[in-house]
Amino acid sequence: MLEIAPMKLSAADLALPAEALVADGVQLALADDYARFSLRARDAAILEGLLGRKLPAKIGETLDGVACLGPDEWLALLPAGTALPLGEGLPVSVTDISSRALGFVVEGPRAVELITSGCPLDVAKFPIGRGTRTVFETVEIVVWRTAEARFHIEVWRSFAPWLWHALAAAA
Amino acid sequence: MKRFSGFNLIGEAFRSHQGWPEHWPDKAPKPAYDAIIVGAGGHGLGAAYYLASKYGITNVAVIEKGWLGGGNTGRNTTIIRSNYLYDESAHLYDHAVKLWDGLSQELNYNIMYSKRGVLMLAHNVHDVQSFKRHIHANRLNGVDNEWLTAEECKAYCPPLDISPNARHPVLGGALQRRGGTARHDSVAWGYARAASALGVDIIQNCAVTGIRRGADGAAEGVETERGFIASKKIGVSAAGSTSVVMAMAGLQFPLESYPLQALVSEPVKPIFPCVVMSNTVHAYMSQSDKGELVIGAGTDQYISYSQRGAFHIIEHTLAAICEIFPIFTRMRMMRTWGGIVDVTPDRSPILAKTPVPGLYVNCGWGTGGFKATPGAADLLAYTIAHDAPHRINAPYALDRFRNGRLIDEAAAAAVAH
Amino acid sequence: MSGYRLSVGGRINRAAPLSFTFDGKAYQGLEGDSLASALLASGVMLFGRSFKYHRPRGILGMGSEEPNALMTVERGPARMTPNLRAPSVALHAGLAAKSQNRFPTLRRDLTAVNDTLSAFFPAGFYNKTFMWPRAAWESVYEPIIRRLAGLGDSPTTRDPDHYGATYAHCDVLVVGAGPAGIAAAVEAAATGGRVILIDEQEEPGGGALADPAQWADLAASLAALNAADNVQILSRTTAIGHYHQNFVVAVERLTDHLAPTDAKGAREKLWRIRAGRVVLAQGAIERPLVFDGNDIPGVMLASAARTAALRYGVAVGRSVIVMAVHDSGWRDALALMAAGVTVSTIIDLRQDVAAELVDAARGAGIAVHLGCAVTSARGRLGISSITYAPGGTVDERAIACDALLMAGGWTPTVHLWSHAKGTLRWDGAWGAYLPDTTHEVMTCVGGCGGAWDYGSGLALGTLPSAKPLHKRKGFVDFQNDVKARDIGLAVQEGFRSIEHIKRYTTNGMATDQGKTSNLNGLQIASDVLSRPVTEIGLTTFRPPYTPQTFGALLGHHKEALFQPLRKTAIDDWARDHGAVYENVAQWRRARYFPRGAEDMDAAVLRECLAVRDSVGMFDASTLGKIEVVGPDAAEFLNRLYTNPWKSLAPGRCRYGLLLREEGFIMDDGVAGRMAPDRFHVTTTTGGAARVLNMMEDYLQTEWSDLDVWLTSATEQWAVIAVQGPKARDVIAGLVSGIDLSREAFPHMAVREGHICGVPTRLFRVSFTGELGFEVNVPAQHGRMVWEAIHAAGQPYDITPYGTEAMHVLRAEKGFIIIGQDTDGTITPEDAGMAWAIGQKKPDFVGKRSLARPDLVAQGRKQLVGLLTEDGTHVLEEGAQIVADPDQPVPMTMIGHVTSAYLSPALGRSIALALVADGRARMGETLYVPMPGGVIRAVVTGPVFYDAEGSRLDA
Amino acid sequence: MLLIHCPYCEEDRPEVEFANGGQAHIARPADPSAYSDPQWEEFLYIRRNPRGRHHERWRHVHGCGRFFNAVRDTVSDRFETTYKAGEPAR
Ligand SMILES: Cc1cc2nc3c(=O)[nH]c(=O)nc-3n(C[C@H](O)[C@H](O)[C@H](O)COP(=O)(O)OP(=O)(O)OC[C@H]3O[C@@H](n4cnc5c(N)ncnc54)[C@H](O)[C@@H]3O)c2cc1C
Ligand SMILES: NC(=O)c1ccc[n+]([C@@H]2O[C@H](COP(=O)([O-])OP(=O)(O)OC[C@H]3O[C@@H](n4cnc5c(N)ncnc54)[C@H](O)[C@@H]3O)[C@@H](O)[C@H]2O)c1
Ligand SMILES: Cc1cc2nc3c(=O)[nH]c(=O)nc-3n(C[C@H](O)[C@H](O)[C@H](O)COP(=O)(O)O)c2cc1C
Ligand SMILES: [Zn+2]
Repeated sequence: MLEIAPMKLSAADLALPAEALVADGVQLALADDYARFSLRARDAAILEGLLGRKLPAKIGETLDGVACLGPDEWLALLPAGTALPLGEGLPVSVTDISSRALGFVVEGPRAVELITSGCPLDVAKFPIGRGTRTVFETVEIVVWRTAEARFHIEVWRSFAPWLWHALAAAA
Repeated sequence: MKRFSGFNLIGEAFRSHQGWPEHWPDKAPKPAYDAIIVGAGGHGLGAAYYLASKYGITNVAVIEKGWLGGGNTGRNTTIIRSNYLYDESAHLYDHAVKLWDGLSQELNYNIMYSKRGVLMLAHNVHDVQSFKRHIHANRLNGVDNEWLTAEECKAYCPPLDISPNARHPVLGGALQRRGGTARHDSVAWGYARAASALGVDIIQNCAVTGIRRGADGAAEGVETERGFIASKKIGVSAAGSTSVVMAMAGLQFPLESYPLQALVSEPVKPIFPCVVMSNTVHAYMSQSDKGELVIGAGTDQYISYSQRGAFHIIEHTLAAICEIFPIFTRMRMMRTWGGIVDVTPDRSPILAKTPVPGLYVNCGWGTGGFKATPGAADLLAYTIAHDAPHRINAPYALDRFRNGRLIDEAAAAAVAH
Repeated sequence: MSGYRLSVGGRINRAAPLSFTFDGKAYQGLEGDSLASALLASGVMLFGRSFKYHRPRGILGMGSEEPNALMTVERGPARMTPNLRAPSVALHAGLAAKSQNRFPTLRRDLTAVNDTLSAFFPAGFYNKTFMWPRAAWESVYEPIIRRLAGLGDSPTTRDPDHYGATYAHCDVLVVGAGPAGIAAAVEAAATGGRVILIDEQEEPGGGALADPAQWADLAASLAALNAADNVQILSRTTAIGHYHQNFVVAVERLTDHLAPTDAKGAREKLWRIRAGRVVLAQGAIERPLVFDGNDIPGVMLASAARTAALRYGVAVGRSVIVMAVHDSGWRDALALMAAGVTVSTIIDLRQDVAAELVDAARGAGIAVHLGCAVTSARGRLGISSITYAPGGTVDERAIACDALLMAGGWTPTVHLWSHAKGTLRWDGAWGAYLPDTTHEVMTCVGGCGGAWDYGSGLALGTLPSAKPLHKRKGFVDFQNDVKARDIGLAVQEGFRSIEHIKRYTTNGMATDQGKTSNLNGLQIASDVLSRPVTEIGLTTFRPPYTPQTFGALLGHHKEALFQPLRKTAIDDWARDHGAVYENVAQWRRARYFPRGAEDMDAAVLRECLAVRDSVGMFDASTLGKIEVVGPDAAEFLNRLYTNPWKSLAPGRCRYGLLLREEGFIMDDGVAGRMAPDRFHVTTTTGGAARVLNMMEDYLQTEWSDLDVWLTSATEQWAVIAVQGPKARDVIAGLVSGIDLSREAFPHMAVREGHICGVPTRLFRVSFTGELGFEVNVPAQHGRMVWEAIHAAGQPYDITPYGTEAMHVLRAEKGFIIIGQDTDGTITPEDAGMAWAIGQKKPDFVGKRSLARPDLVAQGRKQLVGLLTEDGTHVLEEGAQIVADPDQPVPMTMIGHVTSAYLSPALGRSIALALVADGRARMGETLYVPMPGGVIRAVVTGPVFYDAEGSRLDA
Repeated sequence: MLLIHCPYCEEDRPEVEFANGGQAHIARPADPSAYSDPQWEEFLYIRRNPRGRHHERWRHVHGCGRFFNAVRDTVSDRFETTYKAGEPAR
């Protein structure tokens, strides 16, 4: 019989590290806490009225911490603790999802390369400020270019350890 | 037909094998037949063979648009098993397994049916419950299927990784010892040769382009690339193309055709003794007599008649294979290919009469009809000959989509290969 | 000349010798050598044994077309790779190569009796024999065939290497860095777009590497490309397939060319490239000629000898003959002479060969025989002589030699073109298929596009011979031992399609996938069938272009990264407290928490009793959660679920049942109405994504008029179930802003407030039958709140319990688990849940289907309880139930056990089962035939414990 | 991997961001109970499955989240066009 040694590191062992990962040309770190909201409305004006702020109009654009993900969908990443009116009774949906996701910050000259290792989009061509939902391999993420060499990645909490280690392996 | 035997092979060796005749003569279509089979896959060729050998109808033509055996029969991973859950399925597939046994001798053609065992792996509590349910039902249906512990699975298939820290650890498995493989091409060729010897005309490179119906609506024959061929009995066994052929008779079917890929590795010396399937991890594999690892991949998500699939399907398949067989990461993939599988809403086949009198259909085998080849062929022949289904295929009629009597193995067992 | 190494020339580094071994014997090569060139330089001619007949084989080609020289390369423990092509293996210090498919040694291979007996093993022989006695196929014949087949040995240990992967994007992707590809890349680079240039070889250059006259240009172009910041050159990178819309997959080999000690990082890397335009510059592969003995070591392609001499500085022999049907053979002969390799003779089938070539050859002292063909090559482990004769005659003459070069014309490499469904057209002058039309943005340049003057190539399969085909011994597919006469036999036996011929003979099915054999096979078939090749067609090219390791192809998904394992916010606590886990969908969940030496049964018993007697806590965070918000939220749920929703008051919850449109139960869960326009809907753990997708589907495509939006909240909330008579007492001290009293907060209510200072949605629900709460808190606080509840529960000996106890507790109450007690074929009526259907609703998803004839028929399986006569006996889940235990097999089964446990509350076993007409069988005794005997059980209702529900309302 | 033009995002995106939703333009009846068994069977199960031009649904599930329709050739797998849900068949 063939003896097959157990894996050194298994899926169950994957965890988020306490410290940022510094590799050649790129750094990976957990982002600060945010208040996250999913904002939905057919008519952006109603939401804008409710929230008292402008929303980015086009899918993929971002404005003051809010990304337009779909024709009726925005993701708001606001300072931790921010509360928003729920707009009860209005044809809108404002839902607090602060705890649903974690943020990663990928920074450095190799940031694009690192993200492109598993994200099928042409990330190099993202203008600064572009944010979109996509995937890293099979895991759904939101990629948001916050500076020439810095990206913010949103990933659902339970997928975060896998994503971290996948990025770390590619770094 | 010159008999195949070791003795004749040796005899022929001394005259450079000059004496072997054609397996099947290439026939021009006659104007009319007693029965026509559309599609020269294993199922269609087998149906012609059984019509002639069992049901006394020898004036039969098999009409094939390309080369015989070039459909899914020639592109599948050849897994044979019958440990299905529902009575209807167990009876159907076990009918086939019984016919596989002895088929080489019956056809005088070694189709290399190899009962090396099919091991299905359980990776979680739900799998265990579901497999136990299968095992108990199979036992009471007279179908062999037994539970193995993880260690027993490993002993049966040494390359298996049963480390508890795997992402999907192996908790045990269901083994059907009579399950195994057969050589895909040989099955088609063996049936073609035997049918041909009984007088069946095999007409290749002749696509059926229309189905002619009489004033009473009944089938009268087929239009083909080589003209009209009359027959009052037409059996359609066109697998992935069934919807297209049925549309020729004005029928729409509960079918969708998807690309399904498979691949082989480079050949290596024997390392993998059986067939292993894992529905949870989505991997299945065996090793052919030539030495390649034969690996089944998944379907693409969209319908297609292109016989090609996407690379990410291959990526996921190999990841799954290497999750349960980590020793194979250094093995190399030699060839990939695709087939077109016709899938019904309940993932069980349709083997029945159709609303058009004289038109019969055998389709919907999806990702798992090779194992059924002799059984499906026999039952299609029976249904054509008697103008009525056999007891075993009676549940596989079209009316189940109307009345709701689905035979949904997938609902109980996740996937059905 | 030392050995066969030429004294000058080549791109090897003569100052850097490298030691390596082949079959245990030590050799020396030079930096820049391939394994093949280094062995050739040492005078090695015998490289391997063929697949079927174990014939001795040498090198045929010096590129990835090589079919013969397959080796196993060992790079230290657990790093063994079989079937590598020696010409494609870069030499490094310490390399250890081994020949394959021979026993016991390469020179003296006993299995070579197959060759002597080859007359008995023609194509398809196995179909004709091994059928008697019947049992012998599996016990005798097949094992023997299997042992003889296969090439190298599979690895047997876990691979210590890792593999990388990436996506890439470019405007122009050039595949092949020969002169044509480099020129295309230079041109593309000038437009400023992103360019990727890939080549499978150790260095870019392609054919130019064997042509020193081009080296200066090559170096200049490469320098320019390297300097351009919009160009990326990937060497050692093979484009393996062209998929839809210019998606080209390639594999880069990163470390195998280095000595193991120098190898750092990933071994190989997968490139998934999306290109705006694809330029294929794959070149062309030279074609062998088919004549008796064409497989003897020392018979090789002319281009291989040229590469050996001019790129590697190695003579393939000391007395070389060229058999040409194409001008390139002459040019190669002249180049070899110039490089110091003695070419004694050129034989060309053609009568008219350009005078300048003939004159040049004669001038160089080469004997020339025009209008002649080689009729045989002789020698055992290496060629020693040939015979030739005027085309098709018996007038044979012999010449001694130690190498014979075949210049059979060229086959354009149209693999990737064909992967992308590009069409081909037969070009008579080339004697080959050339690219024709494509619907991709893709072009073919250079050799693979038919760009050069190959017009003098003769299209032919075998050299003319006086012998009839069935007596000839020339090979077509070298690796799979397919001879020309096998193709003849196939046709004779009625296999007329080229696809049949391929499968019957296995021509083109070896690891080289017919790179040198497809076209010859086609020509032979065309001759035998007396039909033009154009009518015969071509077999299908399929990815990969050359074999590639699974490790590279599986991308990021190896070992720990195979698939994400989802863990809840409380998972760490469970791990620290000894939880035993089970996997459920993508999650892992604590199954039970053993104390000391407890086994599962003991732990579950204790956990269950704790819930019934005092209080337990359970991590229910994996439950799917969907926030359904908008003015039409209630209307939406009303259309979707079987239950009525509009009447549900804010602050109340309801159990919901969701059907597939076919009427079968798909999912269930409790939904709470948080506000008139806001619902917190829960789903099963495994159903979360499925349900949300289904909801989106109906919302977007059927009821797009509704103002309602869906947000997945599964991961927003950690959920802690606190269950048991003391549940309220435990949380009372932690909760603020919610009146927990029985009156103010009844069963099936939901409240918002705070717990431990963080916001909570507190549900008063119970899946155990006891007084219970489900505490939802933002996931980031889950662990803190869990610990606080655990601490607050200490006075009551609060007991964490796992999924197993949860299952037992709910089964005692007759609550179903979707997927365990139902299986995708069960209606609400079957499950005894007709009460969950809003009878007054005109419609909901699945309602119409419930009226289909078979869904209202008699005899459907219904969920019931089963009590074994022997209360200590726990039925096996999945066991089948019969009414008459004495029937013969196949028995009529009337149902099966879906859930079975030892009930701590009842002190006996209980079971749930789906039984035909079960509700009409109350009190009936049924039978469960098990291998060890038949078990008797009585049909009961499915609720075993507290049927009145009094404990809920405590 | 197909490259699919999302009519909402107005750009080409890789197939792995999408989920196929089967044949397009099969409307769920306003009142299913008025459907006969054969009509209901047709709605549930009968599909065109054509060789050639095919109308199908896709959802940009890992993008903008929207369902939309496409016309694709099932032999070449090439998209002819994609358009927003609710627009008439092209
Ligand atoms: C990759 C892959 C792996 C598989 N693995 C397994 C497995 O492990 N085990 C298993 O049991 N099953 C497996 N299957 C399924 C199995 O291959 C099929 O169910 C089975 O081979 C179907 O046989 P058939 O004779 O019905 O169809 P086919 O062999 O496809 O024959 C149908 C024939 O009809 C012809 N035809 C179509 N239209 C026309 C027309 N208009 N006129 C004339 N002729 C026409 C076609 O050219 C074709 O030759 C797999 C399938 C694939 C693609
Ligand atoms: N005119 C003649 O008679 C004649 C004859 C033989 C050779 N040549 C020479 O052939 C060359 C022609 O140039 P060319 O650029 O068309 O061809 P080429 O053979 O020089 O280059 C093709 C390159 O593509 C690479 N390649 C092929 N498939 C690949 C894949 N799937 N992935 C990665 N790389 C792959 C090959 O390794 C090779 O390096 C010239 O050097 C010419 O002198 C000419
Ligand atoms: C069980 C099985 C084993 C196969 N083994 C090989 C093989 O050893 N070599 C090879 O080139 N192809 C092999 N093939 C694949 C065929 O070459 C071919 O790809 C397949 O029949 C589909 O046909 P197509 O690629 O011409 O469309 C195998 C196919 C099957 C079904
Ligand atoms: Zn989109």
